[in-house]
Amino acid sequence: MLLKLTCLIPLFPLIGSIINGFFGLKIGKKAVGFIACGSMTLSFLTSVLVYVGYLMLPEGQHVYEQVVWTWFGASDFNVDFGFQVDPLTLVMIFVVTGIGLIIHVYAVGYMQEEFSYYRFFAYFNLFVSAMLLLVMGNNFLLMFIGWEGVGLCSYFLIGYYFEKKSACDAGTKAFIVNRVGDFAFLLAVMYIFNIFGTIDFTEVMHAAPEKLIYAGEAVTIITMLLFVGATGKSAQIPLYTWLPDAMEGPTPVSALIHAATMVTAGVYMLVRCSVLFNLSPMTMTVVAFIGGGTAIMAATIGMTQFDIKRVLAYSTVSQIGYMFMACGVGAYTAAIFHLVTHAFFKACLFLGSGSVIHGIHGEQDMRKMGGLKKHMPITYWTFLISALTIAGIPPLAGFFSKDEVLYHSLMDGNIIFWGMGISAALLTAFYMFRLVFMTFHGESRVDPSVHPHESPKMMTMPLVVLAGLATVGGMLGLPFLHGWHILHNWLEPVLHFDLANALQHSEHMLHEAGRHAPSWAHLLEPKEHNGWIEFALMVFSTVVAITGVVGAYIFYIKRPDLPEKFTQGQWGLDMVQNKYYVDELYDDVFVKPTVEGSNLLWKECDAKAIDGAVNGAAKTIGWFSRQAQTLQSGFVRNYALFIVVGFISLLLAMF
Amino acid sequence: MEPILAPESIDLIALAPVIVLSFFAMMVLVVDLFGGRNKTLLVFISLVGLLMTAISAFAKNPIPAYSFNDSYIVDHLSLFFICIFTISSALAILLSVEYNEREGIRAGEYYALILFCTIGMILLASSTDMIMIFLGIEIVSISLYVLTGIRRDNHRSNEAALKYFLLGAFATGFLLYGMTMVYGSTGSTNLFKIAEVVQNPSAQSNPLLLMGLVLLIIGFGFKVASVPFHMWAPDVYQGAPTPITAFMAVGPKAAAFAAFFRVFAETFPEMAPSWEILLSTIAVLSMFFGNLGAIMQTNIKRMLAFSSISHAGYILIAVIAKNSLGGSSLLFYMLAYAFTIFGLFGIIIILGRKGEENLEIENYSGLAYRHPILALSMTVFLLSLGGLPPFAGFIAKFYIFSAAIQQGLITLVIFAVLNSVISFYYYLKVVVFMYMKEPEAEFQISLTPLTLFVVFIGVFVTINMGIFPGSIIALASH
Amino acid sequence: MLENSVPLSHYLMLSATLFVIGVAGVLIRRNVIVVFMSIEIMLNAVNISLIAFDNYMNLSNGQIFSFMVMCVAAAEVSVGLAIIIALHRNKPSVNLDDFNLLKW
Amino acid sequence: MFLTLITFLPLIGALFLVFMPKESVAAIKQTALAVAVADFLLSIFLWTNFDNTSHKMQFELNVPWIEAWGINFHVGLDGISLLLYVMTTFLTMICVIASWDVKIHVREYMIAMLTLSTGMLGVFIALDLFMFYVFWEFQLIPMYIIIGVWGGPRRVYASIKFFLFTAVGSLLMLVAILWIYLHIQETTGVATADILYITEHLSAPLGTQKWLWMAFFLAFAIKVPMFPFHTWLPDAHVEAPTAGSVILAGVLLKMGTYGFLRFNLPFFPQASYEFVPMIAWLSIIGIIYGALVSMVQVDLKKLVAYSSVSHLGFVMLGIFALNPYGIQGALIQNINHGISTGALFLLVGIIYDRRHTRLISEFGGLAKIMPKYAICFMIVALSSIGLPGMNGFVGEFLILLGVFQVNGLWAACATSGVILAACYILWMFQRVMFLEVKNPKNMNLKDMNVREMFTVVPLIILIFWIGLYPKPFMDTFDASVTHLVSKVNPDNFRPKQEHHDNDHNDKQNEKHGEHARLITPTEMASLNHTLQMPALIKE
Repeated sequence: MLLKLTCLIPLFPLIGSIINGFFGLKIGKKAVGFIACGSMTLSFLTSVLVYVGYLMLPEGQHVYEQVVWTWFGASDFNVDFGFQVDPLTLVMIFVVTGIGLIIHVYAVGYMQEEFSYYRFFAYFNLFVSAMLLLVMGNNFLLMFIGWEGVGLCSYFLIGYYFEKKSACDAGTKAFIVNRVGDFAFLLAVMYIFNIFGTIDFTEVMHAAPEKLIYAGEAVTIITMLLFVGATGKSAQIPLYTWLPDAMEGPTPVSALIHAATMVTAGVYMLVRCSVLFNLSPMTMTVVAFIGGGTAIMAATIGMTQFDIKRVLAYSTVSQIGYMFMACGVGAYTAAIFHLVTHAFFKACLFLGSGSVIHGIHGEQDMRKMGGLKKHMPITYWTFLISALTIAGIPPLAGFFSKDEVLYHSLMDGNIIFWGMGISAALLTAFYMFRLVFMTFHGESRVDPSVHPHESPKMMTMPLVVLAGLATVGGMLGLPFLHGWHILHNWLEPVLHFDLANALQHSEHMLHEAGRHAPSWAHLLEPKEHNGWIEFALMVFSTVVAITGVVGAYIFYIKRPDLPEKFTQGQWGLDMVQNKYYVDELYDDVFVKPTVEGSNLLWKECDAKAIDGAVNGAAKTIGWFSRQAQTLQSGFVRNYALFIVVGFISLLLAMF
Repeated sequence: MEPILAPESIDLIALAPVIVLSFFAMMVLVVDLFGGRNKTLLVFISLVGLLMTAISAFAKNPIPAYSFNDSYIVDHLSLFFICIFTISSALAILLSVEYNEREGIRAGEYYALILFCTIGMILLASSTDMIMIFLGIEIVSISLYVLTGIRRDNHRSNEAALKYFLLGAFATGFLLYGMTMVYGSTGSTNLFKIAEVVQNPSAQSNPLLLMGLVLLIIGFGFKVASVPFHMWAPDVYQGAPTPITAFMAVGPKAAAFAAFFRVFAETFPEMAPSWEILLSTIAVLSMFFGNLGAIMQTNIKRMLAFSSISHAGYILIAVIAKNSLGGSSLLFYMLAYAFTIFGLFGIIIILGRKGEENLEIENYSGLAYRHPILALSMTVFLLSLGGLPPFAGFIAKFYIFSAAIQQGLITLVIFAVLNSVISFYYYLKVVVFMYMKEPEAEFQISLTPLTLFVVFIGVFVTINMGIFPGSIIALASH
Repeated sequence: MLENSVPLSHYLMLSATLFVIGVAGVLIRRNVIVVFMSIEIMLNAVNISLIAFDNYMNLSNGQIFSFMVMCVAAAEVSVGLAIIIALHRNKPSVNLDDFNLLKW
Repeated sequence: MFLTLITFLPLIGALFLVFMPKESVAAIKQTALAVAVADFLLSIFLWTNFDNTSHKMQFELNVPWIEAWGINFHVGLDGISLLLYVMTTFLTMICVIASWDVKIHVREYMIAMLTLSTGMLGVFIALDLFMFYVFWEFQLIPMYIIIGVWGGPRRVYASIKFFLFTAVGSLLMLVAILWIYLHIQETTGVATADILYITEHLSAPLGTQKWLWMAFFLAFAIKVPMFPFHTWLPDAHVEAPTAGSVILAGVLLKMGTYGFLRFNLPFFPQASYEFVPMIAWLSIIGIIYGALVSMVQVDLKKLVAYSSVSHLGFVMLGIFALNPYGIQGALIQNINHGISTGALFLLVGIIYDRRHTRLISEFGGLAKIMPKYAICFMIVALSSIGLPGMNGFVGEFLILLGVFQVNGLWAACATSGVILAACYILWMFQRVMFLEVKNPKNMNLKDMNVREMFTVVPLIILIFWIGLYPKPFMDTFDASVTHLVSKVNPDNFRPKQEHHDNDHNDKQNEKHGEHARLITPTEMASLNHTLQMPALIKE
């Protein structure tokens, strides 16, 4: 019966948001903070209760669905406003409410000085609510409410400082780029309904092997569209450009939305639809490639940035690339595993950077930092732990999750994917420690008028908690204890997929249609889990990570002149530093032509051609009218002439 | 030679309206001799005369009844038209009383002439013989020549009269010549006999007859002011005294259409293939020229003249449709048109004052906020003329169009509706000035009761015929 | 009866010629009175053909018709001259082209 | 009788106003408001008494009107018209409130507004073609006056354009109506213009159907307005007073879509089917074109006006999907557009009242000065771009879903309008609401007052209500749409073709499921080859 509480989980933050939004200005900052954090706490506690309730479900039942009301429908199409609780959802709920709660607490401290404090928390709570809808919805459209809802909150929060043009632009850009993804997502949903006659997750996933042909056109298009949707939300190539700009928002926003939760929604969606993706090898390949490519590309850009938050942003893009690569090779557990650990350490990193920025009064440029270690020890140590985690140093959480991704990319994918992954890992270790060294070590380059100081408890406590989680998070999936991989076992009911059965159905369907099925026998060959290879890879990636760290140490501590030397006169650097000119490219290819074309359309087509035709018709009539008028000369003999002319013409017409 | 007129064929009861009205018209003339400057009595006599005429029209029962060797008919069409004529004459007289006083028209024969004109119209609508038609037309025309020029000291009035007179006589020549040819080719002036003759296919292709038809078209076309015989209309409408303009736009026009209908739709329906295309062209040209001409006008009377040309085009459709629906739609249209036009001209008269008739459309600026009711009435009339529901003009157009579509004349109807759109433009232009412009100069108007009464009747009937047209339709489609 | 001495077509031709002359007069001449006379010529042309038809087809209506036409013509003359006189008082001219106040 | 009373109540109110003294402005306004509110409440009563389960006409009244022609005063409501009817009374009420500050000719204004209301209501209830046409044209006049008298600087041009544009279409429709009337008389021997009777008995060869269809199409397409008949709309919207714009967007445009549902589809099902591609492409062009053009507008009202072109494109597309999803979506989107765009016009009107300009460049940073206003504007703007959870999404999604069943490409093209909608709305929002307050004239703007809240808040409530729980609305037209679709279903006209369904056991699901198609083997092979990858399933 505890599961009946499910619908309360997203409701609490929503209520918090409404209260803060409407009455925030009247009730004062303290109350606002209390309501925001309180609603998050309630939500988290409810999640725990729901978890307990879920554990008490009878054997064999993996999904609990709660339909609150029928949202809308027409004919045989019906969408429920319903929630589902299954292992995957539970993982996501805990990530969202847990990390959400921590970051809320942090934000209470961080945003203390802001005038529209209440506005921030209204949006923030609303975001959590939307994110919960996203992960809890039992059908594609409910997920889409959340999907757009988080995008909307992201828009508000990026543009929180709405008097800054760059912030507004960034917000708008984020929303519109996301909309491109949403466009594809919507089409996918329609296609799914077209095929399945339902958009309920459970039903679709259950029916998929029977209704879709392996590698068929439909499944490929659906999954491709879904994936495009995911690239929008999760900032993958080609739709990643909004995320770095999104750093205009307050830092807690970056931590919660643009690192821990919202941007991973794409990964969640892919895993949720794993059955569909499994049926389309082509999409899988594309997903893996895009993921791997994004991981490398973002990492390279990350190496050249100087804005502390932007580095982290590119790092996020890169890490999500990992997750997609994992999905692309079918290692969904690894993807979720990395998602969870990434949420821990990246949130910690962002909050740490926020603490730094807070400590030196809003400066974000790393070139104006340095030597902050002694001023803000807690921040430093937590930041360091997280950096080590992301770099993949054992036995921290990031090591295990990243390693699992790499292992699967080699074993289930091929060497190219693994190569991408491992080189990205090298770059990650390097740029993370470039960040750490430039910020906390070396000489202080801070503006002398600024006195760096450690942040208040309210902000450091969340850092500690997150660093702790980043440290022990790896327990979720220890590699050697095969069969004891907690996350794997936990997610098994969601990810279960019977390929043989699906192939059999496909063959049957193809025969029905009079087509010959290609040979799929090789797909069914069983694969062994090779512990030794895994171990070897682990060692190798550890070495790579350490190499990266050491490299950063040499470049930024030992020989600070080296980066200058290496990059002197390199055309490549310029390109990377300018993010491969992708923004400019999009601007030239999409934005400007659209705006200019629209102007043209308006001024030339609408005003001149269409309206011109309308007014032209009126003018023509006017012209004729004047002609008709001049005929009326006032001379009687003229009039008589008309009668005669009329007579003659009538005669001619008659005979 | 056969006897021209058999005494037993003279049915004076059938002729009662003409006789009654002639009596009253002459009485007006006589009384005027002794009446001095006060014309009230004349007006009273005229109105009574018209009322008596209308009543006496129904004296003949059963209908149709014939008289004078089948050259005079009392049938549904003529009865309905007599009603239209008496109504329009009565309204014209009502409009004239205060107008004449204001403008200093003191001629007592004014009312007598209107009555005589009415006699001509009755004859025209009731005649089934070409001689009679000719006489009817001339009675109407000559009265109107005089009425147009009755303001002897007014240059425009004179000029209008001259133009009307010269062109009218000129067109009469054509009409007569046409009648002669028809007579020569069929051997009769009686429409029934002509109709019998033209049943014969060989007679139908007689070039003399065809030529005669063309000439008839010119003659009638002139009277109803259709293109290209319309040129007189704007000048004459503008120059004539306003009540006479209204009268001309309704009564004589209706009468001419009645004759037009009798001759073409009832006498020569078999020859439709040869005249249909001609009349259709004339109809379309009338609509276009009328509407195009009206767009640029700044003088409201002139604009309405052009508008009446375009209306002639619409009404011609009813003639071309030449079915019973066409006949009844013609009746309905003319009735609706009569009330609308008289109401409209009533307002125009009210808005004028001595020496300054305020006929420019600009003068109506801001009327809606000085005299909202007048402006609203004016809007009603204009929209009715444009054919917008729920006013009489819409039902009338609907009626005519349905007659045409029943006859398969869809192209013609499409031309007509497109022209309606053009016509909306200039009707709305007046509305624009009344409602959407600020008044330019203050002008005092006198709300004279009789004219207001006419306006009121006009509004009432225009709306009533638009919303509850049932009874009138039932009458018209008997 | 002058039967067969002059064929009908001759009368008709004469009538047509007169009619055209009348029409041409209206179109060409500027003097109001002359124009008016031209119109009378047209009416008389009509009369000629009416009588001719009657004569050749042994009918009577046309003759009556032509009487009517004459009557009407006479009436028209009286009205027309009255109008011209009234006009002449306002503007001493008989040139038709001078009466051009109402136009467009 | 009740329905007739509600329909004519505003007109009676207007007549009453005629006799009130011009000077007692307050009393005039209060009377007008009382009438509008009463009318709205009465129409709500209609809704509550409406039987959702039937597609038949309800609250019918059928009395002879012009007996000689067999024309009756026949009124009634079914699911398709009910909501539009209620929305009309609702928006009239809102507009009367929104017009409280009208300065000149208040009495005339209220008279025009109430008369307009009757005209619009009449259009939705008319069940006789003749009557329909009468109301259809009749409502032009008060609207024309409202634009022309209380409008902006180019009001005369705009009002005449509005009038003539509409007249062109509707007069051609009149010709078609006449043709049908006479044809019915000829074929069945009954002189009638009764819509229900015609729906059942009209049978014309396809060629004729097409001509008639085109005539009706032109009238309604201009009204909707569909590309390329839309150019009257921006002018009319820009010049009209606020309430005029609201009514124009909220009700008048809906008369066009309503016409398609009431006439084009049931009268000429086959012709409709034949014209689906044309309509679809025109709608799609309209969606994209409207969005693109509105993106670069400098005038707020013009922006909203062009966005209407885009939104109505969706509605048209939904109608001509000819399936229940599309049509239901179109119907609810009709309502949504009325609410959202109506609210947008109200909001634009609010700043116009304060600043007397609508140029986007004149504003900026209003969010700081007018927070309440900014929130309302944001909600309405988001509803306009179809954010899920708000009303716009429900309609748009159903429409797209319906279209997708017909043609995936159309759906894809139309869906791209969703992206563009975000572009123009957000860009506009940013320029008006965000950034710094640069223009000193904006410094001291007052936030929305209580009266203005009264006009906007009900609409916002509806935005969320329909967005989250549209069932009460959608239930009203469910039965009617099902009935309509059974008549226009393309399967009635399409040559029967073999269906290769995957699921033969389950007949109910027959229309769903993939038709067997594969990625071409060569494609697959080359892909696998380049990646040297045995395709992959693990876990």
